[in-house]
Amino acid sequence: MATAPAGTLYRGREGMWSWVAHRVTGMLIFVFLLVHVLDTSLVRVSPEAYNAVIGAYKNPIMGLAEAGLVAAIVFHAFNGIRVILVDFWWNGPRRQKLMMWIVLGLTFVLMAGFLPRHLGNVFGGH
Amino acid sequence: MTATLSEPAAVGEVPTFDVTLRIRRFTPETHGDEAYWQEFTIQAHGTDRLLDALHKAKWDVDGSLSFRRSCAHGVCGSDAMRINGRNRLACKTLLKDLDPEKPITVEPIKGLPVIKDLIVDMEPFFASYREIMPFLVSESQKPTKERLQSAEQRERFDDTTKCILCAACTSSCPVFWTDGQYFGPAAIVNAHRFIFDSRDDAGAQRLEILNDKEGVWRCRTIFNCTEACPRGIEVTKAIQEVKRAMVTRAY
Amino acid sequence: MTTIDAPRSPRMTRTTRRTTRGNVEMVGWLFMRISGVVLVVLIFGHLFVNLVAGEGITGINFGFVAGKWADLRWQIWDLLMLWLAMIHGANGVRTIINDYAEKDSTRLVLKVLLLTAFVTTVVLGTLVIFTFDPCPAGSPADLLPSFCTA
Amino acid sequence: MQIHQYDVVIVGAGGAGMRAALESSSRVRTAVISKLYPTRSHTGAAQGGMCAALANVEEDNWEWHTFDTVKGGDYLVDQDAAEIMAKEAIQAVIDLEHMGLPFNRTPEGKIDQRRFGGHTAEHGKAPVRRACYAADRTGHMILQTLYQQCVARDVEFFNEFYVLDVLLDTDLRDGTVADGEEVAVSGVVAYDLATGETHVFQAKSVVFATGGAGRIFKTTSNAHTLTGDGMALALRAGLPLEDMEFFQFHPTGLAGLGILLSEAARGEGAILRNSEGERFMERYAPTIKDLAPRDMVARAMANEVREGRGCGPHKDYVLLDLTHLEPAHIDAKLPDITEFARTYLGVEPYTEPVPVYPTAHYAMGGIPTDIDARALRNNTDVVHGLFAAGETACVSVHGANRLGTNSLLDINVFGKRAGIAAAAYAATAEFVPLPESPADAVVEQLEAIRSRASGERVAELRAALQQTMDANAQVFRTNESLTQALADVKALQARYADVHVQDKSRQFNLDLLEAVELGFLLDLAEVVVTGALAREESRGGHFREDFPSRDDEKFMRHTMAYRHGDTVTLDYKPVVVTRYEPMERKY
Ligand SMILES: Cc1cc2nc3c(=O)[nH]c(=O)nc-3n(C[C@H](O)[C@H](O)[C@H](O)COP(=O)(O)OP(=O)(O)OC[C@H]3O[C@@H](n4cnc5c(N)ncnc54)[C@H](O)[C@@H]3O)c2cc1C
Ligand code: HEM
Ligand code: SF4
Ligand code: F3S
Ligand code: FES
Repeated sequence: MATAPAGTLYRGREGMWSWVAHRVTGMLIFVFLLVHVLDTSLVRVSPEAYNAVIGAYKNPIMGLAEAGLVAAIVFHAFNGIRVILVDFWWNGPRRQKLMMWIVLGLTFVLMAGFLPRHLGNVFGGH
Repeated sequence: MTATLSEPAAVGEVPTFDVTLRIRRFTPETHGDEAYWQEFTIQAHGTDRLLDALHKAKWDVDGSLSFRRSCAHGVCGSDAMRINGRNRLACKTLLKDLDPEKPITVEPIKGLPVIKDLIVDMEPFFASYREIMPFLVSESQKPTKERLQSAEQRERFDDTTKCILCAACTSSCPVFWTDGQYFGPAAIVNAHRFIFDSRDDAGAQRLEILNDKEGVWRCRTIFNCTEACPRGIEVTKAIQEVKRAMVTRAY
Repeated sequence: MTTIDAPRSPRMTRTTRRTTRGNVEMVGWLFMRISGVVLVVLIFGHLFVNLVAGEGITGINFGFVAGKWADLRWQIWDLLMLWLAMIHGANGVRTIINDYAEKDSTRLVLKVLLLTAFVTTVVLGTLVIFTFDPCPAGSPADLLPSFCTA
Repeated sequence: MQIHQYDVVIVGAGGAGMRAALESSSRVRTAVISKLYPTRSHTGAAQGGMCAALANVEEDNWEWHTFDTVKGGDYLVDQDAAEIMAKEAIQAVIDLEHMGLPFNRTPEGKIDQRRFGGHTAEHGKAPVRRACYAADRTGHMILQTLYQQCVARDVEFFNEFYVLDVLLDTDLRDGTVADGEEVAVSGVVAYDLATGETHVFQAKSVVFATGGAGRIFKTTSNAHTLTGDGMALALRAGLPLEDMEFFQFHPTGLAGLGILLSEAARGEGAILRNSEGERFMERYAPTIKDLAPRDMVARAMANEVREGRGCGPHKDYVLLDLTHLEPAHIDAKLPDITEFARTYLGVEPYTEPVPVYPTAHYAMGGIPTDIDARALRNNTDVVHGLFAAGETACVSVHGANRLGTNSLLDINVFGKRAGIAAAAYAATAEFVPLPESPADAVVEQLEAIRSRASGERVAELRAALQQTMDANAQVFRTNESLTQALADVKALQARYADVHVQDKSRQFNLDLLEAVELGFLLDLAEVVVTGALAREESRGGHFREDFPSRDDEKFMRHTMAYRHGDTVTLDYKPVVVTRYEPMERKY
């Protein structure tokens, strides 16, 4: 069935896309967490080793990635709360779309507060 | 019935326009094991539903085009299909609401085996339905008259009694697409209908069944089901209520 | 989630459905939610202290970490965060594997991988937090937290 | 070809079929064959209610109900049957409640009841609340509930199997078998849509519950699949059809579309108005006005339109006004039908009146049966083992015009009776041997159509049939119009001999089945028109402009139509009158 024409993408709405994003961010954070524990473990090796790796986090490219990761966590966290409200608050299912926009809004606001500070640190030199 | 295009449209006359349907076809007996797209351009009227257009394509152009349908007004659940990327009933979808300027994509619902064109094998769907004990179980002695039930008690499960088993919800659920093992929203909706019926005594058993690893816990609150349901059932809400009933029962 | 394959028949009919009545899935589901709520506090606190307060990311170095972990409360904080996040994440990934792995064998391989990663990471992380020595002998003093001078 | 053996085979999984199955399957080995998934049957479209003199909200009794049924049917009702139905109605509703049907409730928690056309207290004094209902989805709930019970009891279904022949041990087709001779059924032949294979079902009892035939008309509330298969198969096997000229035109179909807006709307207070805003039913039925029986309302509407008081650009419909009702009340009692108006006509019933016009709705006639649902092959003899119930049968409880809510009742009462009787017969009878090659006729018929390379198109013939039936055999009929209709039908039948299909495949060849169904429609249309031509009177749903009054002298009798060879011949059967002598029908 190799060349069968592809069907179209299902045109889901807020609920589906927020789920996709939740899943992707969750996966991303998990992978990062594995790495993060590993690098932090270097404190057991020697201060030099740890500082060397941490140094790597401080270069601009990693700084940007770091910002992305924080955004992912923030979104995942807020959307997680949304999912919990959908599950436990009686009116949650009816308000899910609104809540999805609130999640995006909060993520945006939080990142707007965080990014200048963080990027300032990353690019601002010492 | 000749075309009346040349005559000027009378006041209040329903406008006539051309639409193109882009239909995903699968006819293993004649075109091999691969699906293909076929386009039909037909004339439609302002009040026509997609089902009317499909009929025109079948009746006037290509009789081999196959799809299920019966009631033609959204009560029998035969004609759930994927229209412009979303699950809907062809008989409840007006062409004029679909932006007839662009071709309308029509595909079979997803996640169930396609047999021919828009016809899928519904058996797995009904199998899930049958498994949740979709019938009233009452251990109490039957009175000679009706059992009493207050209007409020009845209201508790009214929403989920509307289900017509069209599978629009289940086949819109990304979790169901993955392996087809998830019970799916329709089965849960029908369990809900009985779990919250004051006359029923088998709620605990149904909750037990849906506590399965393919049961309610696979729902990731994606809401495609709720969006797709042609009967306007708040499917995700029903699932949520079942989940909560399960948690409260366990603790 | 991208394009649609030709729909597959269900792998098995309902009569052969492997039922796991019992509350494993429900406990998992509840745990995701409870741990989620706790993690919001833990992670946001962690991010704030590490990336926002003080000098932000530029301030992170051995000395910073050692300074934190000298305090039992931060030790508990991070330990809890490690465990909860790892269980939460691993359970999440398990769901994802269940959803997309088509063959039982692939599923098994992926789950073994996941389990290995989970165990190593958790064990490693826990050991690090508990056996951590903020003032390793023989290290240059300027890399160490100030209280090591003693 | 595959051969199956069951004690009872039920053809059709609508309300009547599944009600029968519930009785039969608990007694003997039973199979249900249906061309649709059970829950797709058109019983699910029924909206308003199912009546029974429960007297939950107002004083009522089954005797009044019997009277209303007889009077509503313009005295063509067999009164013994009507009495049974009205009496057993109460248990039928209780049965459904016990099966779990979610009826609307009164404040005390009992089954709620509402008004419906033609149902009155004290023999016509005032409308009575007799219809038990579940919002405007009563049929949906009945169908779902019955299916649920079938699931609970593991009833065996053969879904998407089309029954295309009924097998008898005696050939009745030429009409030469004498009265009194024993004739028995041996089974049915079915076509499996999914594979294109034929299956023979040998059975001691066969129950036909294949529903209506509304698709002989263009404007109809009936599903595309309601093509009168059971009736046509009986006719082709040499059995008579009773009272086929009586077709009910429901007053309130969505104008131009035929989709039904339940009479429940008027039961809840909606009013019909013409272009002058007049509540015209006051002129036609001063006592019960908009709640007069359907034939009268439909005629009144058609008359308003004819006399130029229709609405809209073509002045071709009237308006159903719900705007004085509370939106909350509408939502609680009529949610679905108001949605139909919104979806299909873009009309908001809270604030705008809804365009409506009569739509072909219900076949009063059908396979003649006695009160135990046993099919008759003439005025007196039953065919052993053959039963019919539901819209496809004619007991006759509806006479010349069915009262609203009496059909859901009919399918439950006589479906149950059919199930019990079929099982009881099967428990004592032996299998009747099948004919030599039982499936040959069906296979030949299908292959002839499938293999024909070119010829007439199904859709074209069907459209022409429906066109002429709407134009010539609808609410108003005359000798002239009916003669025209008959000529058209005959011509179409001739063309049908040359019908062909484009789809040549085996799996899901719906093209082929539509061709077969068209054959059924043509046969039935011929019977309807022939009966209507001969009935030179106006009674119930049959209105002849050239004979505008009822003629009890000549026509107080049932039509029995046979098809021998290529011609339809008519015979008549007396009406069973027990208590109520015919009177003039006034409301
Ligand atoms: C829109 C609408 C609203 C209505 N509202 C009301 C109401 O409020 N109250 C009321 O009393 N009545 C109402 N009626 C009438 C009533 O619903 C029907 O008369 C009744 O439901 C018929 O039931 P049935 O079981 O005889 O047939 P159906 O429910 O039509 O079932 C027919 C069955 O036969 C099967 N079948 C047909 N042909 C074949 C074949 N060749 N082989 C195998 N299977 C076959 C079909 O698959 C189907 O399962 C309404 C009707 C309509 C159309
Ligand atoms: C910050 C607070 C967090 C909250 C509030 C939160 C909340 C949630 C919730 C409620 C779910 C369940 C979703 C569902 O059942 O539909 C979930 C899933 C998941 N979470 Fe988190 N989470 C958080 C942090 C994390 C972290 C740190 C990780 C990574 C280690 C992570 C990884 C995952 C994964 C992989 C899933 C599975 C996604 C899926 O199945 O689609 N989460 N999260
Ligand atoms: S819940 Fe809605 S979408 Fe799902 S099967 Fe029932 S009616 Fe169809
Ligand atoms: S789309 Fe699927 S995941 Fe749940 S909310 Fe609906 S069942
Ligand atoms: S044809 Fe019945 S739901 Fe569309």
